[in-house]
Amino acid sequence: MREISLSQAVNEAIAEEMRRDETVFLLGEDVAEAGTPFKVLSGLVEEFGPQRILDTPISEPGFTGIAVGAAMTGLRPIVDLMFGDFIFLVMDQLCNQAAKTHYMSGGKLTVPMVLRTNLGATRRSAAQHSQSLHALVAHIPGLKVALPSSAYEAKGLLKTAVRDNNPVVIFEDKLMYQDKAPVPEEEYLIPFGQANIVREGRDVTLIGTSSMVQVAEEAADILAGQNISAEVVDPRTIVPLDEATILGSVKKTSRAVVIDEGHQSYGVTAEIASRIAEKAFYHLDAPVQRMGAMDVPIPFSPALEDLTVPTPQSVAERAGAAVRGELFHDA
Amino acid sequence: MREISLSQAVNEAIAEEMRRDETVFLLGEDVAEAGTPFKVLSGLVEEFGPQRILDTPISEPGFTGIAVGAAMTGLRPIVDLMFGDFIFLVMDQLCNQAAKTHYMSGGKLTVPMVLRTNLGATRRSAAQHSQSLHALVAHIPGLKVALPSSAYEAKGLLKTAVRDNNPVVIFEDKLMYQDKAPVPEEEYLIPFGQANIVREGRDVTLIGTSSMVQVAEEAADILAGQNISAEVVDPRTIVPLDEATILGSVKKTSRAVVIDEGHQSYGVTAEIASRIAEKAFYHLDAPVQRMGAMDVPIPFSPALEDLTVPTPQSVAERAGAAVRGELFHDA
Amino acid sequence: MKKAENHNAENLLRMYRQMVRIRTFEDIANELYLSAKMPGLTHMYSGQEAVAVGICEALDKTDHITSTHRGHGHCVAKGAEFKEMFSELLGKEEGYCRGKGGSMHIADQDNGNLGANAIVGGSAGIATGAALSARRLGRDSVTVCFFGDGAMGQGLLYEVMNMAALWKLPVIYACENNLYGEYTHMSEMAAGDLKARAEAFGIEAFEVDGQDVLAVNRLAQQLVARARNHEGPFFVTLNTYRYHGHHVGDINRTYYRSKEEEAHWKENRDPITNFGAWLIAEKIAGADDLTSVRETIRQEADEAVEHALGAAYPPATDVGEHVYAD
Amino acid sequence: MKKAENHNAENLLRMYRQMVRIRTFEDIANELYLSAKMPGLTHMYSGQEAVAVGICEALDKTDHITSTHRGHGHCVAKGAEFKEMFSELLGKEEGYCRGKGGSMHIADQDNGNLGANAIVGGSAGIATGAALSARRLGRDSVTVCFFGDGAMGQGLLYEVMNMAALWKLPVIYACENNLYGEYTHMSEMAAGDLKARAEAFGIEAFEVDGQDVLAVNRLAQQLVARARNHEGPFFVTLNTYRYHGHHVGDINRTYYRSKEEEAHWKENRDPITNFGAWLIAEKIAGADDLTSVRETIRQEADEAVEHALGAAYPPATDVGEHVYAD
Ligand SMILES: Cc1ncc(C[n+]2csc(CCOP(=O)(O)OP(=O)(O)O)c2C)c(N)n1
Ligand SMILES: Cc1ncc(C[n+]2csc(CCOP(=O)(O)OP(=O)(O)O)c2C)c(N)n1
Ligand SMILES: [Mg+2]
Ligand SMILES: [Mg+2]
Repeated sequence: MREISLSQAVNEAIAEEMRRDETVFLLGEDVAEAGTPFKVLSGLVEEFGPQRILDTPISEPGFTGIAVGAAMTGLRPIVDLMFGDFIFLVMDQLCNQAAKTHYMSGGKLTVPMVLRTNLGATRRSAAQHSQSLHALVAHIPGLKVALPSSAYEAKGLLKTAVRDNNPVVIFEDKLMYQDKAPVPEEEYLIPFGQANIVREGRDVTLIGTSSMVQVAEEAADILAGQNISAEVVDPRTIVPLDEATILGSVKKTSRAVVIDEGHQSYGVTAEIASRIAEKAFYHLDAPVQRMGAMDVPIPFSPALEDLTVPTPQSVAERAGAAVRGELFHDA
Repeated sequence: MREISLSQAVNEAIAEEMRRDETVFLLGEDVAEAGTPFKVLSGLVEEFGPQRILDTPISEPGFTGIAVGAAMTGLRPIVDLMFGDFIFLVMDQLCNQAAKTHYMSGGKLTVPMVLRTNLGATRRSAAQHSQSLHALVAHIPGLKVALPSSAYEAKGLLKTAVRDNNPVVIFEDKLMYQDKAPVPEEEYLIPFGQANIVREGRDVTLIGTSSMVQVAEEAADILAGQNISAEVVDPRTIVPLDEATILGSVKKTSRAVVIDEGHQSYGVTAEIASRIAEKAFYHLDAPVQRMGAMDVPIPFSPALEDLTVPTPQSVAERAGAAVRGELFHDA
Repeated sequence: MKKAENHNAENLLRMYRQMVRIRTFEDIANELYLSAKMPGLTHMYSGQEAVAVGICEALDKTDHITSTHRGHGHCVAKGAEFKEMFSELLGKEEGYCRGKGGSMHIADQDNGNLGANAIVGGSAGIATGAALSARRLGRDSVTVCFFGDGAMGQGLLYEVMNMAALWKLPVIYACENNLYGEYTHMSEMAAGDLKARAEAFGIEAFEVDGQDVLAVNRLAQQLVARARNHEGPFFVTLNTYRYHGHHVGDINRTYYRSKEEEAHWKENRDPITNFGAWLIAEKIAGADDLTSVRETIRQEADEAVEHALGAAYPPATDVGEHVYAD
Repeated sequence: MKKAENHNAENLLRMYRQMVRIRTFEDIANELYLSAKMPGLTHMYSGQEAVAVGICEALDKTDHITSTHRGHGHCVAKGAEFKEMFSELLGKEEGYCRGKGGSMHIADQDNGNLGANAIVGGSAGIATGAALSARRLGRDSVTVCFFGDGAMGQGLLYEVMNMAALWKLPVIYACENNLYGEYTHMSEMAAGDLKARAEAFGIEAFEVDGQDVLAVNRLAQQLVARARNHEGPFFVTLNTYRYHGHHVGDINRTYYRSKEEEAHWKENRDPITNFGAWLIAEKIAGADDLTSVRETIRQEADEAVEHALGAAYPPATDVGEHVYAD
């Protein structure tokens, strides 16, 4: 199969959906001629014109609000939010307006919009351009949240997002834009709420999201060298969350490590770990391990930044300890 | 001891801190003559004047940003955010600016500010005036988060918040403003990161935050009638979180229910439950139970709204089931 | 008062009727609150009727509006029915939003009302987005964004006005300046000049007496026609006054505005009284006709509220419905 | 070019030196990037030096500034040293922020620089708050808020300008209009008139040639004095140009601006060349003096960057420090 980059995959997904449906359009900063600073959208304005690939002023709350209104009245906007860190600016429009409109109107109004943004540290971009803030929107009912972990996933999940009749927030890993993966030429969609068992294993389940799926896979390689067989599960969407697949895996392996690049406290690992601990309680041979980013603003210095996120080594170590029964806590 | 309302307790805390320290001031909408829609601040402008009890336009991002700058340059602002739901509007100033400034500057700049706001449903205020959004800010390193559960707690925690050299977000339960509790005349502070064992018990630990402490206490009464002895723990601050007291209690009782008025998914109950499940793993006789608000926008209709939050009955039921060993899950 | 060229007895009387319908709705809503029959609080539109009616009478059903926390007037003026409105205010299943929205989120999509909003200024983006849809989908519809003087404090408004101006969108920003945001006079909240703020973004701006339904409607007709003709966006300040407190529970108001001021507006500037007098003077209607209009409406409203009071709450299963659309 | 009354050889030469220091710093930062010695990206201030220097030379050390993602120029102009600045850009412990902030968050509190900001427009509130502190604490200091034309898109700015105007705060909003926000011309991003936007909030607004350090400094001196005298706030548009790409990696720029345009600004409008020529023409300095200023500064800068390259990274324990202040 041909291999394309995550960036190309996103580009193809948008182009295909825009060809299929006249009402789909995209708006954001420097999305047209510039094709975004990450060059993800290059070429789209040439095909679809500046009315459908719409450059905006630097007004995140404003253009997100405009997308909400457009979505309520017949269009299907894709909002391009240049950095995930800017989601703080659009929280009111996203969480008070977009997320609640369908419910508040008793099902009369719908807001079929996608907010595309990114996550991921270690790009030396410092505290306001490196955050992984998906836990925040996952907490708000009415929003769906997708976390693609490869070019293949990015294309399939984004196409599904565009067709969903709800506001969907999709976080791409900005460090993976150039990473290639096999992506079929034929059209495909990836349904929401269906986790992917990336790799089967017996001894421990590594649940990784987005950027951390790769980390989990590399950790599984390390573990394999220690005769430990790790299963890797990618939830793909954290809202809706495919609890059944996760629990099924953990009930089989009896051990779990949850890995996510958002801050650990009050983050995604807490939700997944606590569901496992509750609903696979009688199957667990070791406490569920949570590995998120450190609870610190992301430092600029490379010497510090690299310490803040889980690595294949640190994941393999923690998973190995779980399997070897070394995770005792104080009495 | 005299009894005063939570509203009066907050008012006293602010007045005392403003008398003690000239640099403390308060700003927000309708805080001066009107004393806020909840009348929490009545009388303060008369004592401290309109320069220190500062009415603002309806510009939440703007006046929060102004508070950040004032805090960086010698003042100690208390921001009054009329409804907790409006926190979405100030997330950038709070989370990208206030929370990160001390770290990003390598410790040179500090932001000693307090953002006072509220939480709590069942006031028939519908989806944009009923949210309990404390989990969102708890996820952001650099912020501290306090959740007073009574007039006594509100006064002591707010006074501590004003003296803290970091941005602190304090959520008052808007349904408790008129609730009275014994509050000493003498000055007192409640340190952050020290949970309160509200009631001792043997069989199950009920960890409740804010509004849910009362619910937990009433549940404990119900349970007492069934000969079940429940311990009630109030964490008081969720950042910093007093893990030791919580774990100590659960290790004693072997069972825990975590109750919080924020949405359940990706919320506060997940963090506390997963820490217990991990760090008291070998002591648990039943899976830790999480009880948050339903994952739905808060509906207006009283017939629906009351269904969305935990009640003494539902908590007692769940805790009872845990004690009686009825919490089995599917194999 | 001065009528427009296309004003005839029929549409003049319809404006009168619509203003009376709003006032009547609010009077009853206030009674519901005072008799503890309504859950929560609500914000009365009484006094501002000429704004909503003057503008909405210039719109087609397919045109959109966005509304505010003080939204009953806009909702009635855009064509809503009493029964569904009262049911919504009471949290009943028959309400426009199945009781899930309540007063602050009432929406009536069939008549083009995209909803009230409990975030001050929160609908500015939505209105502008609706105008973008019209432009992109080749519809000739126009969107009116209603908001109060207090909403001029929200930065979002300036962001979207800038985009509306850049993209020449068919949206009219209608600022109802009723002098107060909650308990504070607008002079303490707004520096400079409201109209100039829009003009600085290249938006043509107007000011009109919001108590004169004919003046409002004349201007609205012009601007709607021009917006349909791709000459928008526009901004209008409508000077008006709210009779009640900020919400139904705001009873003692003397610390922020005088009884004399209130009396002046009610006695001299009432949009319904003055328009009624004009209709009579111009011999478009007799005093009896107008009395009968008012009585008929009151009767309709009484029947509607009676029905709503007796109507069913949504079933418990509804609580988990409509979080997500299919 | 025209000097102010209080301009003398000393302060004129200091302005020249400060502009050269900025240019030299940026040249080296660019070289560090191109030779892959710098982590991440950075935004060059080259071309805009007269703005930062003209304004900061009118300020005292105790006055505050807030800065932007394109912040090296403001930082140097407000008094920072090369060694600590290069160390910060390289993520070293000796940096102004112990390497934790980097280029986009460099702050120098001792000289009154409250920090660069990676959120466009994100420091508008901070600057206004610093001005509020000055007023409340009875200090006579002034705050200058630097931001770009692109930041005029952020609603926050209008919210805080309104409050600054209502409360008469000693803050100067300095809009550096370099014609572009990233890869888009400001005419596509801003409707209406920038200056009028401030005026609509009751703020006195000015426009000045941002390539003429004397003109900038003359105006800044006036406004700073007036702001100290409680006559603020003020707004200034400074017309200027950035020579490099949006950031160091933005090499191919012809799709958004022409080589001719770039050449025009560099050849005819360079603030350092033109001011140097004026100093010579006015016999305030000889050509040799200026050459020697430039060489000395380059040498200082080379030494500083050498030091910074060899300096230590913060220890691993630092990662968990400074999340909270004691
Ligand atoms: C973002 C936000 N801030 C504050 C409030 C609380 N609030 C509700 S109405 C109101 C006053 C609004 O004034 P205005 O826009 O003039 O409308 P009016 O009430 O006069 O119709 C305020 C402050 C809110 N609902 N939303
Ligand atoms: C809120 C926000 N939106 C977008 C960006 C990405 N961004 C960084 S600089 C920039 C352009 C800023 O233009 P301008 O304010 O004119 O400053 P200049 O770069 O010209 O100095 C953009 C869009 C950002 N950092 N913050
Ligand atoms: Mg008003
Ligand atoms: Mg610019």
